[in-house]
Amino acid sequence: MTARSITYAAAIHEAIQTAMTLDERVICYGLGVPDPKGVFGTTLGLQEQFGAERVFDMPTSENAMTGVAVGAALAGLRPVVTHQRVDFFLLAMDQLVNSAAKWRYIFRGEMAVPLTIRLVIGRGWGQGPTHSQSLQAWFAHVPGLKVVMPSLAADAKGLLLASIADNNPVVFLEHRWLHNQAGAVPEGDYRVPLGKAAVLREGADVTLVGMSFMTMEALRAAEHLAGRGVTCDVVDLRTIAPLDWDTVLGSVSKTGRLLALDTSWITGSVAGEIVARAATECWEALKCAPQRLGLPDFPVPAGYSLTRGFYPTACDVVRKVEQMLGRELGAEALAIPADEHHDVPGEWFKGPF
Amino acid sequence: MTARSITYAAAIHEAIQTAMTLDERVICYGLGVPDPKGVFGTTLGLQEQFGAERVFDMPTSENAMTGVAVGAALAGLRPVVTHQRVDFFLLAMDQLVNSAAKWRYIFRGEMAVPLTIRLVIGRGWGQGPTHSQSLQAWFAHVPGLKVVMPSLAADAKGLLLASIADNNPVVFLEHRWLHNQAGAVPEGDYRVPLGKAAVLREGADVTLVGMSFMTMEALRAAEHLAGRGVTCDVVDLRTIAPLDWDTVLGSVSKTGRLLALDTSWITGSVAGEIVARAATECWEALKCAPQRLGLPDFPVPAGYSLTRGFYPTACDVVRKVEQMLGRELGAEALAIPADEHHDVPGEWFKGPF
Amino acid sequence: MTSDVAPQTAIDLLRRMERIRLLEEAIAERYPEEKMRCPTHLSTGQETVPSAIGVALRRDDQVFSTHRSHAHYVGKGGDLGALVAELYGKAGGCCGGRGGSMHLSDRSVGFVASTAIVANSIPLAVGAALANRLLGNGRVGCALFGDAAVEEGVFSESVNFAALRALPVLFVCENNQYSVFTHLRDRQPAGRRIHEMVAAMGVRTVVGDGNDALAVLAAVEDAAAHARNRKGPVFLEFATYRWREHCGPFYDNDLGYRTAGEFEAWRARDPVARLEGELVSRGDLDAAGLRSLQESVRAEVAAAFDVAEASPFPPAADAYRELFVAQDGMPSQGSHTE
Amino acid sequence: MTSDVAPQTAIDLLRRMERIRLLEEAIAERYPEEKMRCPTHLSTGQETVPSAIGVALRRDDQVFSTHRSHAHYVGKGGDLGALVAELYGKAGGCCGGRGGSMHLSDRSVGFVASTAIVANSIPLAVGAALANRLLGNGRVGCALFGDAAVEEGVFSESVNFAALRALPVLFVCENNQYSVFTHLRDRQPAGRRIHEMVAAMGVRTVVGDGNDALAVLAAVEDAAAHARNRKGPVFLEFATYRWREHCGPFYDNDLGYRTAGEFEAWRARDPVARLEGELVSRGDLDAAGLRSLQESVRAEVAAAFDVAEASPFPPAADAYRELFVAQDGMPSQGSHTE
Ligand SMILES: Cc1ncc(C[n+]2csc(CCOP(=O)(O)OP(=O)(O)O)c2C)c(N)n1
Ligand SMILES: Cc1ncc(C[n+]2csc(CCOP(=O)(O)OP(=O)(O)O)c2C)c(N)n1
Ligand SMILES: [Mg+2]
Ligand SMILES: [Mg+2]
Repeated sequence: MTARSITYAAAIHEAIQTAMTLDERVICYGLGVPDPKGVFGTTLGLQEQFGAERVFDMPTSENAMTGVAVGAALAGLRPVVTHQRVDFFLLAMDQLVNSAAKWRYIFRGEMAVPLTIRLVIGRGWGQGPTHSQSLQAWFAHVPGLKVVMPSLAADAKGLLLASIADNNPVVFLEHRWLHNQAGAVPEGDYRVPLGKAAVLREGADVTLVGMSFMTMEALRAAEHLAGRGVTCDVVDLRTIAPLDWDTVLGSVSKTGRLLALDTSWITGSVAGEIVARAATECWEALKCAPQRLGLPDFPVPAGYSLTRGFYPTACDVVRKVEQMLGRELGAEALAIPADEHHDVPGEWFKGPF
Repeated sequence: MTARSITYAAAIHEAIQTAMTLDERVICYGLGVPDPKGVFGTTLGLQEQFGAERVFDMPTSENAMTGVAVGAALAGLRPVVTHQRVDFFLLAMDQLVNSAAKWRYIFRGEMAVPLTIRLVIGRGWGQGPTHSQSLQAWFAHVPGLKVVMPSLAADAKGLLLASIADNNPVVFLEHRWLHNQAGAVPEGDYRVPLGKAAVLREGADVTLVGMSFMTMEALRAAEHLAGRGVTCDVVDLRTIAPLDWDTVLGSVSKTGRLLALDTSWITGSVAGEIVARAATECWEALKCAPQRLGLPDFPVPAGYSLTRGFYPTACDVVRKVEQMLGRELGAEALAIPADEHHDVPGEWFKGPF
Repeated sequence: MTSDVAPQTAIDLLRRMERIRLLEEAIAERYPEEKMRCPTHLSTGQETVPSAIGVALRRDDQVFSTHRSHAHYVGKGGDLGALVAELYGKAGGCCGGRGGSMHLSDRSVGFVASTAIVANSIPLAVGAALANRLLGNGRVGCALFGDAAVEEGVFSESVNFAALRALPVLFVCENNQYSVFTHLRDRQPAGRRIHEMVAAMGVRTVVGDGNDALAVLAAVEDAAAHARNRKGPVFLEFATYRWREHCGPFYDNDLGYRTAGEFEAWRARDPVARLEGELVSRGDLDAAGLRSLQESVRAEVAAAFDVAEASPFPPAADAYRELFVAQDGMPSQGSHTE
Repeated sequence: MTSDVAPQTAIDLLRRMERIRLLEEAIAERYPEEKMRCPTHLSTGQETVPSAIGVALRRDDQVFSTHRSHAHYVGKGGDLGALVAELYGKAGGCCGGRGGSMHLSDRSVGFVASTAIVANSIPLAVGAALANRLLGNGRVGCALFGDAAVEEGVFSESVNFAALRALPVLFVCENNQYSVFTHLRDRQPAGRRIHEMVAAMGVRTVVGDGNDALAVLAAVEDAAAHARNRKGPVFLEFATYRWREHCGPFYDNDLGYRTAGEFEAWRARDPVARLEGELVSRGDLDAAGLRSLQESVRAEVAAAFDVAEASPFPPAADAYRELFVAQDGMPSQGSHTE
């Protein structure tokens, strides 16, 4: 099948469109889904193509509309529900945790909740403390949920199609800074199996474990490190739950060094879970203390100067590797110059969203 | 000050009563607070003593009533809000995370949210999948919240008084199986500082880190192990956030062996955070892979036979220590006999709650 | 209106009510044996609404329920043995022992399930109705709940969405005035009429006497027809009363949260006795017929306990199964993976 | 009623409206400079309600607001320089740059704060009212929000509790028909009247024309007196219209989600121009007086931008402060620790 270069947002759009074409039971709703902006372009034209019974906007009622999705899924549909920020979805935790995650189990496997919930995480444009959280650690702690965090455009498509095809509730997290990143994306009904990490780069010295936008930083760091003679396995988790422990721990066992990267606060992070599991299960293989990077344990400020240095970057990754290997590796070369904007993924990125 | 033996529930009652006597701004509300059962006895008589303006029931509206508490706290009161299960409080995550946890920070420290939220976790009587969750990992991941999990009756009182006195939002988690446990509790305005763990037992071989009901299992295990010549530090966390890393990591550095115990699902647990931090920061001191115990990653079933073995006990603690030390330590002696009920903390514990 | 009901229908209604009454009383009696090791919320006194739902709705209409689920399950025609076995935590339980009293399910009769968080299952019924409309299966969704559930925001949200899209769903409120020990006056403003509040949200509403079984039946039939005919959701509120304690097998009027007088007044209006009397006076049943109906129900109830006692406990390993469905559920079209 | 308003009061009202108008237009103009690197939700066209709130409420009454917060802040008398500096992320911002446009606060004038989650601050206002009653300080809490906020369950929950306890709180809904690009018809059932729905929940309600500033003022004054006199909460709904795009500085009628005709009809009813005209015809102001009022506001707005430009950026290290209060806040009585 051919692959063209399209954006992550377009890849998501293509996944939904493909799913809706393949299966009449797929419906798609959420605030702004049929509006002129179409959730960062990911839902544009879908209502025109599939009709207002299958693609629609919703009242600002996150909790009930999650329950509606669960009920519809139980009754035979395959809803794809979208929220423009994970922060809004805090209102829906009861339906997510007490309903979606538990129904199949409670009712001894006789029912299924084929539901995909798309949530946007990450920075945007000065979004501040309640528009840029990243709650994968919460979701991954709850048995019964699958949690997906694609980094590459191709995976965004393949994992979303696999999520919609999956008969279980899937939380699908899209980083706002990835929507405009382009990459080669296969055409057609392309699916990437849930629960499998990808090794994006192979190396011998350090295992960098990334997810979502942090995989981009890992790749940048690995590229730099290669130039200094340090080679890295870059493991892109892709699915956070169930997590592909074979791949992660296999890589750690090989390199003996782990640095896990997270888009969220460091304490209680998924990166911490990876460090814990590696420490317990790869004890013999580890050559130095396993490490992680994430956000400082503070709400995310909105202001320009306050976010400088708040988010870990490739530069911080290299600094950590320097500590782990006990040698200088030129991390400073990756520092964002003081005269460049650190608060956008590129100069093309404009407000107000 | 004298200390008498009273129950954990009575200790909580005494803490609220003391706080309300000391400070007119303390109010206390929640479902069932003034009813004839008084939230497992913890709020009995308070409405009669302090009046219906300060002590009252509420509509079944968890989210708004959390926001009401935040607003009241901002405007000068010191609310103590009670929910009979943490599971119900899933409805209130927006107000907890987006309001309570962030206000002080966002508004650059000019406001304070002196709010205590009491939540009941743990088993009860066949409570099943949506009445026995234990979400401390969620709360501890969110910057701006303090999270308290007392194990002993004295700490239940001292930490609750300190929580109410604290000018920050505190999530106070009470395990249902602890309410009827008695212990020596000081009279009067007894406060235990937040953020300080207690070393309940000292030893040289292994550090057992417990919280809430798991501290009871740790103590039972440590007692048994002492008889086999293995001595343990039993660290009772008491506060989960901010966590007393000095005490925990100090003990791990001393013993070189860590076993962290959690009341919740193992993946993404606070125990995992402790293992991760110990692996990263006590690397040199560790003598074997750090370990943890928690619940299997499944919703909690209600049925009698299904919960047998679901919750880790002192027996499992000893089994893990056996693995860590590579020798037989008679764990089986602590197994719950097949003819004894495993689903109650004692035969005195009766349904239907 | 009352006299419109055909004798078989009226007897069907009574039989469901007797089942609920006798089953709940048997649970109350045997609960202290400590074999039902889970909470139980009994519906003694509240037999009417669940039974009318069971008679008025089609077998494949989808009912969603709450913590007070036994009656709803039995009313819709759920299997009694599977219910009692569930309370016992047995393998033959309708959830294999995983759910306990608050999580029941019998999809063969359209009792989709009950859940234990107040108001939590209301949007699920709306979601089922959304699916029904899209799938064109002619089914009606139905959410049963108490007077406290309307205080949860998710209730208003659910009603709003159902009204917005005119979905085929019934919202059925059994208003027994109490949430645990707390009277409506401590939870909702004085003068509040729940059905008027809901009418102002934009849905058709009905209010009725929950002790008048035949009237309740007529109201539910009417509402179901309305919803099925694509005319939109209906909210029904019925005044009723829980005789026993909120949770558990006993009477608790001694606790003082409600008066003996109030309790006695409601008990005097016993809906089961009333319908028995009506059917006898209508001539649908004579005294012997009534006795034999009661006897057969009593036998059903006893048999249900036998089933529960005889059923084995599920092995502990059963707790670690069926978290996820293994198979995908979407057709593929030349689908290819990486 | 309109003529009851004293000239100084009417001029005060107009001044606040001019401030909002001119400030928002200046923000729109300068936003493309990319120095305000955060979302902005402008209230051009919606000047009336926030200004009337500012005039009618006392300085220490507590206002809570939303994402569309500039106007609410300015209407209540918030410092303009601190607002613009906040948009710039500067140290002189009212939140020291932490909050951005959606998180404003000026407690010196009773603008407690705005928050960015729809309906999130509504219960906070109710909580403030609860505190006010207990502390006996005579203050009124006030929640400002849009027509989408009433779809959130927390709105109904908040109204229910406020009504139950007759709390001194105003719920003020600026109904501009849209939530982002989505019209009411796609979110709430046909025929819904928000104020009627809320009346049926049990609170006093008022509905009015949000372009008639003097009438809005009278309504808010009346409602505040009602709440302050312990007669319970009041819900006020005003019809209004946002001229510019939901978020950002531009007009967006070209996107087709609303018609040019609708927009033009609302703009023709410009509330600022209308009040200007009324004050001139009442004789409260002559043309020169009006011009000088506008000039002085224009100068205030320019000065606010100067403040913002001149204010330094906070150091990055400021992001890591003030998460927790260090000191305890409860008196102790021979308190002893372990
Ligand atoms: C969200 C939530 N809050 C609180 C509870 C505790 N609770 C269980 S049943 C109940 C009473 C509900 O009253 P109502 O809805 O009137 O039903 P009834 O018990 O009267 O049938 C409460 C508060 C719960 N299960 N879920
Ligand atoms: C809980 C939540 N859901 C969604 C959003 C995204 N959002 C921001 S503003 C807005 C529109 C709100 O409309 P309305 O309340 O009518 O206020 P208006 O913008 O018209 O002033 C939405 C949906 C949000 N901030 N919070
Ligand atoms: Mg009730
Ligand atoms: Mg609006």
